[in-house]
Amino acid sequence: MAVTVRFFASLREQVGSGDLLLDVADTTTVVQVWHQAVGDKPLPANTLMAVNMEYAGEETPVHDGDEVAFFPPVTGGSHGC
Amino acid sequence: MAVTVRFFASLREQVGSGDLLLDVADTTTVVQVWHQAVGDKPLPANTLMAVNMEYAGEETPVHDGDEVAFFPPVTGGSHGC
Amino acid sequence: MAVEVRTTVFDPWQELARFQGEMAGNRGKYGATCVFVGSMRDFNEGDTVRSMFLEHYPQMTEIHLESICREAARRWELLDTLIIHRVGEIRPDDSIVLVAAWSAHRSEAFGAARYLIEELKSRAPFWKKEYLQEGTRWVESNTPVS
Amino acid sequence: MAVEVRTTVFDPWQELARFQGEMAGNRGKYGATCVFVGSMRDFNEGDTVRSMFLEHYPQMTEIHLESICREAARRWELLDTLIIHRVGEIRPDDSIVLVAAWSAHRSEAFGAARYLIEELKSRAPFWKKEYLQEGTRWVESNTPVS
Repeated sequence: MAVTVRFFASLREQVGSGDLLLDVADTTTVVQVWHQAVGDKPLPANTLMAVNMEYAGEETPVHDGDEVAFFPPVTGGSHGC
Repeated sequence: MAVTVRFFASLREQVGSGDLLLDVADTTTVVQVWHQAVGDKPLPANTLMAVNMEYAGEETPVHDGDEVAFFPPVTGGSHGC
Repeated sequence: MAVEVRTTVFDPWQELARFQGEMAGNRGKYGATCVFVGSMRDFNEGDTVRSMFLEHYPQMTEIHLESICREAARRWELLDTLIIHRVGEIRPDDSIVLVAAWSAHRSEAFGAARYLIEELKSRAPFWKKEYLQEGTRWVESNTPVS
Repeated sequence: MAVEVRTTVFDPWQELARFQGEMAGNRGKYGATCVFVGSMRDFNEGDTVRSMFLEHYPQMTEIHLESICREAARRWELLDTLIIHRVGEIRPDDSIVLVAAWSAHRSEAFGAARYLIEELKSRAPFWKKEYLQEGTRWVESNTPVS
């Protein structure tokens, strides 16, 4: 089955890739998508994950057509605010 | 000595007077000013008092030229706010 | 730091734009602005309120509001504060009070703005008289601090 | 309830005037408005910041901000909420984020506005890259909730 994988911010720069389309096995979890996308590199501590734009965990199952995203801790608002 | 006495809001309506100038004895307190201004009527519960625009108590001493004010609890801002 | 008592309608957002436009020295410094605006509702305690008269104690009002601002600046790390309060005849939907606090940090701005409005409501010499469908009444008690 | 992501400079006070002007049904009802504006400081962690790039996750941002607003409306008695957040290139003194809550009561408006900004900062998918005098850096950690 096919999933879209997206990386944002510093994680995109570390991984060296923005969006990619992956063909994965039928029973796949978020962390398995990570490894299939970037290889042996472990998932950095504090990485946030989303499936179809909802926060997810490493073990969240992934389905055909899903969008799986990996990104660092968020920093919205202003510095002081 | 002379003091100015001021009443505000519902208290002014109850007392039936806004500002008045009183001649009082040399050692006079806020509550004595009240009685000299309005007679036997007791100071209503919750009445706020100020001497020269600073909050004061019943026993605060009053000096020549002072402005003594009596008013009900304050209600600034909007209702809900 | 500014404290203003107004006898006519004011637009809180225009006032903020104006005041902030004059804060030249703090541009790029504040990061966090917290504003509270209290406006007139057209009902109170189950009754329709047509209009309201807001009496105050001229001069004591300004003295007291300035002391509230100074106390806020002692308790929180602030770059500036603004209080505007209407007096006189007020109609539903009019802005009655504006308090604003500028800081480098949001917790300071929120804390100070909340403090300014709570202190203003509990201690500043303002009194409201409501004009109802039938007759008038003084607003005797204030909303509790909560 | 509105959530807006902006790619160009916005004036928070004009936005509030516009949004409130369109809240016709709630005129005379709200009594209490609490607003928080976060703007760009020209320094951070001891360094002068020339400009900043705010990246976000398009669509997820809006979905997430809307869910924060719905949650606020469940927790507090609100008449309306507004969130505007800048993305893209941002310069010192620009407004970055505006949150606002309208209620009949001040404690509800303050509570909701504080909740909106805290949730936004801790969970909404935005990331900041700073352009310093020398080089760039991602802002890695957020200010703690306090």
